[in-house]
Amino acid sequence: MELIKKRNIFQLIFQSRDGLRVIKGGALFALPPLLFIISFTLGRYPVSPDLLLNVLAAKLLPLQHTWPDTVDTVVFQVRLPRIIASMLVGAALATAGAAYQGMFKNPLVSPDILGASAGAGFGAAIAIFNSFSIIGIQASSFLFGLLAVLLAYAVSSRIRHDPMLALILSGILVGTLFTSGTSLIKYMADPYDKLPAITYWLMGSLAAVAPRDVLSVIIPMLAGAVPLYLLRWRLNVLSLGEEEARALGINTGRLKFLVIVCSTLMTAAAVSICGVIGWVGLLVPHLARMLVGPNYKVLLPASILIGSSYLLLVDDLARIMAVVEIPLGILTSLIGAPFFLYLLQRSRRGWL
Amino acid sequence: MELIKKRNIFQLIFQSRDGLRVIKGGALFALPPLLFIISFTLGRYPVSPDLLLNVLAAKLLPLQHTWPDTVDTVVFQVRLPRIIASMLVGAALATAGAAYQGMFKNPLVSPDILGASAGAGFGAAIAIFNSFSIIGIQASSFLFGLLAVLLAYAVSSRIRHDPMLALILSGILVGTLFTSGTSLIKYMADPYDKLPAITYWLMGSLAAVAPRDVLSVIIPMLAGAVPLYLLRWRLNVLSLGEEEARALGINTGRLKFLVIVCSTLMTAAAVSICGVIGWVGLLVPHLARMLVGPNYKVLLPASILIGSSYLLLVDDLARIMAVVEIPLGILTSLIGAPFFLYLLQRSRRGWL
Amino acid sequence: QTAVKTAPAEKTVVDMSGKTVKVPAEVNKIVVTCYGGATNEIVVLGAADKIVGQPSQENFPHLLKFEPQFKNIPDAGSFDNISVEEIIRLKPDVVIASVTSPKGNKKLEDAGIPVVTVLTGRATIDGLKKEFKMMGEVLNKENEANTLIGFWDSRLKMLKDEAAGLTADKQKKVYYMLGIPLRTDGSAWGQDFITTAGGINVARGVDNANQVSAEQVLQWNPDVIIMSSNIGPTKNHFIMADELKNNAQMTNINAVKNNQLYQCPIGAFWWDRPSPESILGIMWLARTLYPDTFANINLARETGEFFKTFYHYSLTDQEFKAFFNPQSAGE
Amino acid sequence: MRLELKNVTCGYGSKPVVHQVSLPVDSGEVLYLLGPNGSGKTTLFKTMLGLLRLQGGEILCGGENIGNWPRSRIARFMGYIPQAHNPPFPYKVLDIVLMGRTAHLGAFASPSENDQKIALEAIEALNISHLQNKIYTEISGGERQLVLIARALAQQPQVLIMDEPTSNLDFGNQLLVLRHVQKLAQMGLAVVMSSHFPEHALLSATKVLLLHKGKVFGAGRPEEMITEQSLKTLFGVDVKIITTTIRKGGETRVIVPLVQ
Amino acid sequence: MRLELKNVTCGYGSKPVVHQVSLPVDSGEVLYLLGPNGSGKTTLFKTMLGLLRLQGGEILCGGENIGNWPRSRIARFMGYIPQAHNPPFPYKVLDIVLMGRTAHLGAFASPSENDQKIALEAIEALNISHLQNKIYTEISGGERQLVLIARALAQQPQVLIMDEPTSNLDFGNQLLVLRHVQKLAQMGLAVVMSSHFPEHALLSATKVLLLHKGKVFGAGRPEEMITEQSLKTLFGVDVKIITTTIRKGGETRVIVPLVQ
Ligand SMILES: Nc1ncnc2c1ncn2[C@@H]1O[C@H](COP(=O)(O)OP(=O)(O)OP(=O)(O)O)[C@@H](O)[C@H]1O
Ligand SMILES: Nc1ncnc2c1ncn2[C@@H]1O[C@H](COP(=O)(O)OP(=O)(O)OP(=O)(O)O)[C@@H](O)[C@H]1O
Ligand SMILES: [Mg+2]
Ligand SMILES: [Mg+2]
Repeated sequence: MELIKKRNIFQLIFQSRDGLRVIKGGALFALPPLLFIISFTLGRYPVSPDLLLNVLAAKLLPLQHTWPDTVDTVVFQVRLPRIIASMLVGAALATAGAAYQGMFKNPLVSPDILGASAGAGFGAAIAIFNSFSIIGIQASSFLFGLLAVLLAYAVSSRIRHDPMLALILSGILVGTLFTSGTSLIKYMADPYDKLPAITYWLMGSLAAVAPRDVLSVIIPMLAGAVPLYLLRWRLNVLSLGEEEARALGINTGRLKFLVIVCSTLMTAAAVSICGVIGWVGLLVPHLARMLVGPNYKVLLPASILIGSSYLLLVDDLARIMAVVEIPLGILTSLIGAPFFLYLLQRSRRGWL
Repeated sequence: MELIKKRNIFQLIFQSRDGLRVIKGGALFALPPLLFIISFTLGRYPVSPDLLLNVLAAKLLPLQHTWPDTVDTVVFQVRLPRIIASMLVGAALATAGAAYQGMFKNPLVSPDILGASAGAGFGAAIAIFNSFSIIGIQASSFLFGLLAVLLAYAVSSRIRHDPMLALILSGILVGTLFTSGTSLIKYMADPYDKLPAITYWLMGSLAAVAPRDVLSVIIPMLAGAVPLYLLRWRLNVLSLGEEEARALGINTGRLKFLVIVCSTLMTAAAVSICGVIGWVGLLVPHLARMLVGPNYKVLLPASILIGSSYLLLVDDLARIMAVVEIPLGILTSLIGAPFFLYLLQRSRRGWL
Repeated sequence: QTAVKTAPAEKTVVDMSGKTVKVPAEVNKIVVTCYGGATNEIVVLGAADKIVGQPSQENFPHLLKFEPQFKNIPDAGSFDNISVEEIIRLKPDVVIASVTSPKGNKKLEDAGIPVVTVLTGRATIDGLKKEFKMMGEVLNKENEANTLIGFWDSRLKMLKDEAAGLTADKQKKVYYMLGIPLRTDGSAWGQDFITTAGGINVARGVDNANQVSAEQVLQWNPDVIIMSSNIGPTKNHFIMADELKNNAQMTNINAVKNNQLYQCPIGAFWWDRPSPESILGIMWLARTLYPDTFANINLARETGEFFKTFYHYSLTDQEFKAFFNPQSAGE
Repeated sequence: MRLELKNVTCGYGSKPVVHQVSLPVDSGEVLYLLGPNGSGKTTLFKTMLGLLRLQGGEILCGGENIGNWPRSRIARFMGYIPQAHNPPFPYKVLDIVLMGRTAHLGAFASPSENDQKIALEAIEALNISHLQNKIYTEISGGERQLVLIARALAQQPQVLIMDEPTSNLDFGNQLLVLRHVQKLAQMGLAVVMSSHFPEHALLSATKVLLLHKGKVFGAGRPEEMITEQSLKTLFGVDVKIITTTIRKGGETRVIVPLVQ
Repeated sequence: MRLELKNVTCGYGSKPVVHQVSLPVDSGEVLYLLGPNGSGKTTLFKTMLGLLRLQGGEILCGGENIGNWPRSRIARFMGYIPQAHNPPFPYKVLDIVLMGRTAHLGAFASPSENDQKIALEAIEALNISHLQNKIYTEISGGERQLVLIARALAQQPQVLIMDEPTSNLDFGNQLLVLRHVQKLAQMGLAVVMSSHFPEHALLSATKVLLLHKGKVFGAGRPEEMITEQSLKTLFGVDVKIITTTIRKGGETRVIVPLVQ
């Protein structure tokens, strides 16, 4: 069963006429593991490749421990969680974005559209304002992210006319409410004290990710990603529009609800460990669509592969560029936007 | 000529079958002047209505000056510019929003879509960062607002496929770039002084508007509003879509450029004196469309009337609610969003 | 214009933004629209009773103890977020505002109210001393200002003399933690604060309060970590030493290994930020870094003297001890 | 298998557009819905498919009320070819046709080789194999219509509901589709379709339902229903219906409008 | 007034779809473009209107190359009824028709009383006065088509370009539109339209151009062009063309497809 599906992915990816696509397909699968390994050698604290090999090998073999303990800390406590977190977050946001773009039949939609990030940001701000611990901030952020989307969903369900537009409008509305709430908290926060904390948190950064953080988000992320991955064929059908999808035998109400819950789980989890990182959820699905076409059977895996590689790459840059860590949210935009522009202008079929 | 058009507006407004609409139409025209007068009596510094009358009359008649000079200051230096500014900004954002929604055939578009606010915000941030004077901040904000939109326009014109989507995408891209720029500046700014200044500025407030500010924006605002008002019939046609509008005899390239330039002039001018005030440009055209229908001949005047009243009302609230003013950007959202939700649920035809 | 008015005598001062301001010769009502120790300056110069409006001082319970009336003073906003009408209503003779809020200041000037700017967070030690002098002129408290500057100068000289014995190899690397473990400060004040106390700020290349990576901190490997108590991740929940010791990413840093982790104290103001009191903060840091070199500094005595002289308040031992337990400040 | 509408009333919001329509269709039948613009054909179709809420009456399938059927069961039972269609993402034509298989798949499954085979057969049946790998958004209006028909075939339903399936088709493709409709009926499907061509009904309908302003104006065999009189009433047009012999001895009735 | 295409080649991007088409139409003529799905009719129309770039050849109006004409001049000269139409904001039907007047207005003007009168006349001419105050997005597909035709009439052009104007119309409305087309031609307009009904061309065309895979397959009088032979080649259908007398002594040719 799983095997057949996998073959189909390969088949679809490689089916295209031009040999270029075969290379692209191969590159897609090779990219994440490659970057994963390279990323271990990058950082402010110098760890040479052969030292790295030794350190890694020492975890398995009884090697002599000739390097300072700090190297171990750097590799396993600082770099490993950070690399895993950035790949997880990138894949999660890309998957959520791809799913939403199909569901809303709109290539301009990002996973934030229903207010997940706005809610999560508000949750974090309120936690910071009320002096919660770091774990408290994460939990509050996650819960408010979910809450915002559920609120948007509940509100939209009271509007009869054109359910998709209703959902987007409700999402924007609820998002604005939570963003204003965040502003209000910022405003009430002592400018000497909470304001910078809240502002910086919202910019998004993986600098402080600890192994514990990775563990705490891996469950909601999988809980979101696995169903979406399994439902990927239905996403195709849903993207034809509400009425047509129903005529083709899909319970659109339930499917939409599932897509929303899954995407929100992933988005809120992502925001809860590293703040608001925009742009990935919008950019990566486009990129994937340019490479493999709009069919979700291949689009979703491609989004996951590209998303994880992209965010890892950007975070690597953030780590090595300067003493001061530039927030990831800023970097993703500053790198992503021009890159996207370039792609737009080059591609034959525009953003499709 | 002007007379005929005015008659047509009235005609169209009052043409509708139900008498309720006649009342609505009358109320629309009466609202702004009424609010204008009431707003003078509101504020922390007590000025009773009859004292206010005296103060105003003294400007024209040689009355005896029995009140302290401070009252003059409050009425003419503090309240008058603020009232005018809020009406101007409200009308400008509503007009720009209505025009964009037609041009992009999309009721979810706001005047920020092409990056005007993001650019203006960046301009202000960079000016604050570099300790410019207030006039410098305003000029920088205005110029960067224009620059952002022109950049988006230039970029989009290099993309062949589907010009409208290209424009929106370019706008979002450029907007993201400038927003990230602002974040970067925020990040580099000293959290003890520049950061609060930039953050508060971006929240939007009319608290610091001076008579000079009003004069400095009235020209770009009129330069934007008058052509749009005159072009309002063509906006109808443009909203049918690029191809159809061209078939009906419209040079869509030129018209679109005009609409963009005019809307940007107004948006950038608005942002330059009072920071980013979201939501008005999205909400008010909807409200107007619910009241008078989608025909721009009446929609545009209605948007102007409702926009100016709405922002004035919200600003009045900001002034009287608390000693320390809640930023207008926050208030417009906190009031606008639930109000809009209520309207959405009530209206028979959804947001149309 | 029949109302009889006695033209008030005026004087001019040059404020901290270099602007010449006309203020009444006799200043009786003051509105403060900034933090940054401006209120404390007015208090130590003996003009606390003239403040009629200022931002909430609830973060400084020690200050409220001897100036309890501050709890009831109206808040007319701070920095750019001010209520002009409220300030007009309070009829101040002068507004003390920050150099960083030109927009709000301008609005007040337009309403005809004299605005005198102070450096707030942009201060350096030299700037701060100038500011004391300027404030003395505005408030007609030149003597008090000179006393304060004298206190500063004598203590600065003492620090400098004692630090002469510190050779480069004995100097300690200090990491100044702002709110969260990875944010630090290499800006003007952060730099002055640490170097005057004889330390080396590892983040001297880092301009303002900015975030760095865990690896960077590992590479710097500071000898001492000081943790700010004014910019917590949360209110009254500042970074605790335990938190760092339990953080696997931090365990190999010298400061953590040797338990050299210190929270900055809060007196009537934060001791790690510029204010009349920050000289005490600098002495605290010097003593903390080099207990031997600065063994002569008796912080309790210095603090007692400062509070006696400038706040006219006799500090009990218990109150003094509370300064070093910032968490208790909220209670 | 029989699809039966009993006193169906339906419309938008709470306003009824179609009143009290009853109609039974059995396997092997081709039912034509004829009626002027705005008479409620599309509305009725959408209601049959459960896309619009029923305002009155009931819809039965094999005697069973389908009101509570899950969507996938309805889709396995009824296929739909919509009148208007907004091009979505730039899917390949083959993918669009494959989507017709959705109702036959498990919730988490993607189409199998077998589904692909069925889709390819449907494409071949409509002579559009050359379009198979083209992008759906870049083919002509008529070509899209053929693709949608292929999709409905791939859906393998028992009832096929077609809203003006020939309206954008060229002369040749119109007849192709009509032939298909007949073939499907012979294979045991029930076909319900609307059309603006009474002549087509004469060619391929087994039953005709005339709709006028949302009410049933008549129902029965095509020859009985499509008369000079009824066309005059329904469409306000004077026509002459003539019978002509065609090669191979067959007879056909043609409708000749009397213009000027 | 004569509209003339000379060796026009056009398509999407740089790929030509229609090759070397030449065609003159004069006032009073009704030119039918007949051709299978995907043969390039819509493409050619869009190019004539300047909505697609000309890849070769030229388009002349009264001998003048319209390549550099401003859009409003083109619109006063040519009216267009598109094949596909996305409903925009919920305008009233009257407003939609009024938009046809745009090309006659100054850049800053709105429609005058007179424009309104013209629009109302166009609406009346198509018997859709009852729709006048309805919301355009809430009327049936066929009703929309009629509204678009009324809009093109209100535009008062000299050449009317109609892309399958009858494809969603009911039997009665089809004939109504055809009658209109003839009336307009008599009033001096040149009409260029595409259709999937050769019979309609026999009814109302003065000229027919057959298009096959983007190339001209033939052009001339309808009786000459629409033959059993040409229909077989273009559409792959066997037909019999018979002549029948209709009341009032007139004669009509009908096309009878030979099925089964
Ligand atoms: N979304 C809608 N909301 C309200 N009324 C509608 C809507 N769509 C159609 N109507 C109205 O319902 C009636 C029937 O429309 P319907 O689309 O069912 O007609 P139809 O028979 O399919 O016409 P056509 O042959 O033109 O497609 C029409 O009078 C139309 O104005
Ligand atoms: N946007 C497009 N981009 C690329 N090719 C296109 C596009 N639209 C249509 N085509 C191709 O151009 C050819 C002609 O299409 P066109 O729409 O002109 O046909 P048509 O004669 O109008 O057909 P129909 O009768 O079905 O409307 C077709 O082969 C089609 O696949
Ligand atoms: Mg229909
Ligand atoms: Mg066509």
